[in-house]
Amino acid sequence: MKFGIVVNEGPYTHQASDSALQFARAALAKGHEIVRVFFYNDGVNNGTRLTVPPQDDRNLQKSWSELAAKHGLDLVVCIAAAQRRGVLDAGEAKRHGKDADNIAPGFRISGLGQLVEAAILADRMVTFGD
Amino acid sequence: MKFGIVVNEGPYTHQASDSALQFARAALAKGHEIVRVFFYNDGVNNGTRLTVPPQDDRNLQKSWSELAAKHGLDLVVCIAAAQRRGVLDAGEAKRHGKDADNIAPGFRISGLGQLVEAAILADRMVTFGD
Amino acid sequence: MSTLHTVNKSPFERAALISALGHVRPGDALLMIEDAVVGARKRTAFAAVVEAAAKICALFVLAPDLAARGMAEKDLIEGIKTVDYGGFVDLAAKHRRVQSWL
Amino acid sequence: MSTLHTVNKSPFERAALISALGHVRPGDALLMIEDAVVGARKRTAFAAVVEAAAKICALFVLAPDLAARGMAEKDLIEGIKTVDYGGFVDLAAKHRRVQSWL
Amino acid sequence: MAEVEAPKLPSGVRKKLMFVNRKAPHGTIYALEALEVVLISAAFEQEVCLAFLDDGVFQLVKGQNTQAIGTKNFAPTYRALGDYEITRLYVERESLAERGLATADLMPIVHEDPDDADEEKPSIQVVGRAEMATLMAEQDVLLSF
Amino acid sequence: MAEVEAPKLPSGVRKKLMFVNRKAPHGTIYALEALEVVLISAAFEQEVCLAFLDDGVFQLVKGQNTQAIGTKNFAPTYRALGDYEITRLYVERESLAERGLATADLMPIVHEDPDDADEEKPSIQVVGRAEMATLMAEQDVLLSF
Repeated sequence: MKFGIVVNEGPYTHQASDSALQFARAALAKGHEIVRVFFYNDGVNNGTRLTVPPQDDRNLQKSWSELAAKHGLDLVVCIAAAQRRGVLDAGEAKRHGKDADNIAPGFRISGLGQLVEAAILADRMVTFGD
Repeated sequence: MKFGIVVNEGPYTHQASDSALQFARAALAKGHEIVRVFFYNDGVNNGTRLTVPPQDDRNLQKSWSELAAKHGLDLVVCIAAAQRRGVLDAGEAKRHGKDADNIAPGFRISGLGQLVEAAILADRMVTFGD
Repeated sequence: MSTLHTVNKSPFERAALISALGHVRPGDALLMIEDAVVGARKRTAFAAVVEAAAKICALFVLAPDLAARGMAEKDLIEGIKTVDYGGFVDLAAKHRRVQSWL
Repeated sequence: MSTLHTVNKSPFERAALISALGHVRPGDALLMIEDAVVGARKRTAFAAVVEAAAKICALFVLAPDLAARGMAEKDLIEGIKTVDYGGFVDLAAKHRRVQSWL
Repeated sequence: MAEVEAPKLPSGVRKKLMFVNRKAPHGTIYALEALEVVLISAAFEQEVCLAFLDDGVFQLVKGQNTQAIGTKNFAPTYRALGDYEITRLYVERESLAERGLATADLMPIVHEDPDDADEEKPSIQVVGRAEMATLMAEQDVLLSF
Repeated sequence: MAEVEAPKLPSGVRKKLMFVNRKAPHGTIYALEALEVVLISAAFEQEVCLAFLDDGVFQLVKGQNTQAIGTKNFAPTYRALGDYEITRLYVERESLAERGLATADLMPIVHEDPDDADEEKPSIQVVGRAEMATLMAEQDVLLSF
């Protein structure tokens, strides 16, 4: 079965990203396909490579990046939500005259149409948020 | 009178940062002193200079930076909360082997002791959050 | 040695306003800001609780947040006063401490 | 064509669980995750509402979240079943759609 | 409000999508962001409708003016939904009543009905809780905000 | 848990600080972060106490095990508060009752009383709602989480 996942909150403050990650792992372990993970609202904050969580805590950005690499997941960060919150790739940084970018490996920035498309392509959409 | 302000949420998702900013402006307009604005939890996300809000919307990071410059405000970003969420200054980025930093002008990164100190120095503490 | 209580969430969605009203004391003030301003409406499921609290302490709503939700003074439970951000600052200064019911 | 409802907030803090229970239909399932697992406790102020809903649709709690809150099966309202993350996936696959009561 | 991208989907796929709005506007961004997706979804030629229940009903209250809080007022956009052929806005009666609201407190939102000589029809339909549950159970996808 | 910084304050300032805990643990980070500030505050030699009301009472429930959700289990830290001379944890009786909890469901938290030959005393005091309101009204600063 094809799953689409929406993550509406950033890492650590809410459990949403943790729950979404566990759900994604369990779905893949059962042989399901994940057509896309769409990071929306504060969810875009999962996609910055500048995070330095404490040594004794989990690293959510790294966990998402690793899961994406292992299973070829499509991790999409909403472009408008990301711009508002300061999550940029090199192209976006250049376009907006910013001196740095921070997108994490395995994440890509794209439009809201990707969310609607996922809702159409997936058999089930599951949303994690506040 | 001396006010201390705590901001627990990032920009745009919750109104907390907007409300805190309006409160700070009103307090300064009435001749009060603001001993410190402490950005805690997701509040640290107010302090990244990489944000690019839409042209027809407000720019919260810039508003805080400008208010700080005009009134000599002390904008402190909690170091542990900032590390978890990927808000770093040049020194922090270097220390943790990151290839970029993103702290905004007028914000400084420091420890939680600054929050306790503000609570002791201020006549009133006001917290804005979710 | 009174307290200013602030609440920023709708009572229909969160328990904060009702909890705050359960902890106010005579002489205190309670200010509804952000989404909490809808708790000041007349004829809601919580109006009776808010009206009862208005007899114990002073209730305020933040006018800018009221306007954003399409509300006006005529929509408010009797006795609730409006303040602007300056009035919020005055309330915080007047009372000994602020409790933010987040 | 049934629905899996998920709720992630405590009913003592947010209205989501009660609202979800007001919209379930026979054949649906409702899964409490994250902070919502406390809504599955026996003898709470909401236990009667949850018990009544258990007669309409199947109620589940996520076991990992239950353990995190120091709860065990003995604490649960009768009839509520526990699932792990794999069981969550199975529930989502089994029902035609998922409604997340955020 | 947002740019529309060209859909890249197998042709003929037509799903029933419902956007479920349960949060008050302005205190959080969810109402605004839901509206952004709704507008984008119009380009995908699906069967789109919106549900407003719980605090979501406050999104449709008339006379919203955000000038003094300094945020964007997106309320007028609901009135433009008809231009995007989004014509079904279901509002839960019990949610209105609990909040002291009547239909007259909501913005008038209309659309032109192409099946009836483009006559203006109301887009808001007030439905009871049980009917709302039935409507939700008829959808292929529920997107929650 | 966190580094302690040397306070830079005028000597002799001694305020009554109460940390007000109203949120359930694990679903959000606020309980953990409140605890971090509490530990730091110990270095400032103020009169610190903690209040647990509403869903905050769940923070003290015994037997919490976060292994399967993959997050940090900070619950044991409450039991170490006595070592930081934080000895007053007020828990609201009505909040417990509404949640089906009894005192026996909470972690045993104790401290050594220096005024009584270092005898172990319980740190948790269950108080009624009116008494909680009175305690709050006695503080110089309330920090809300």
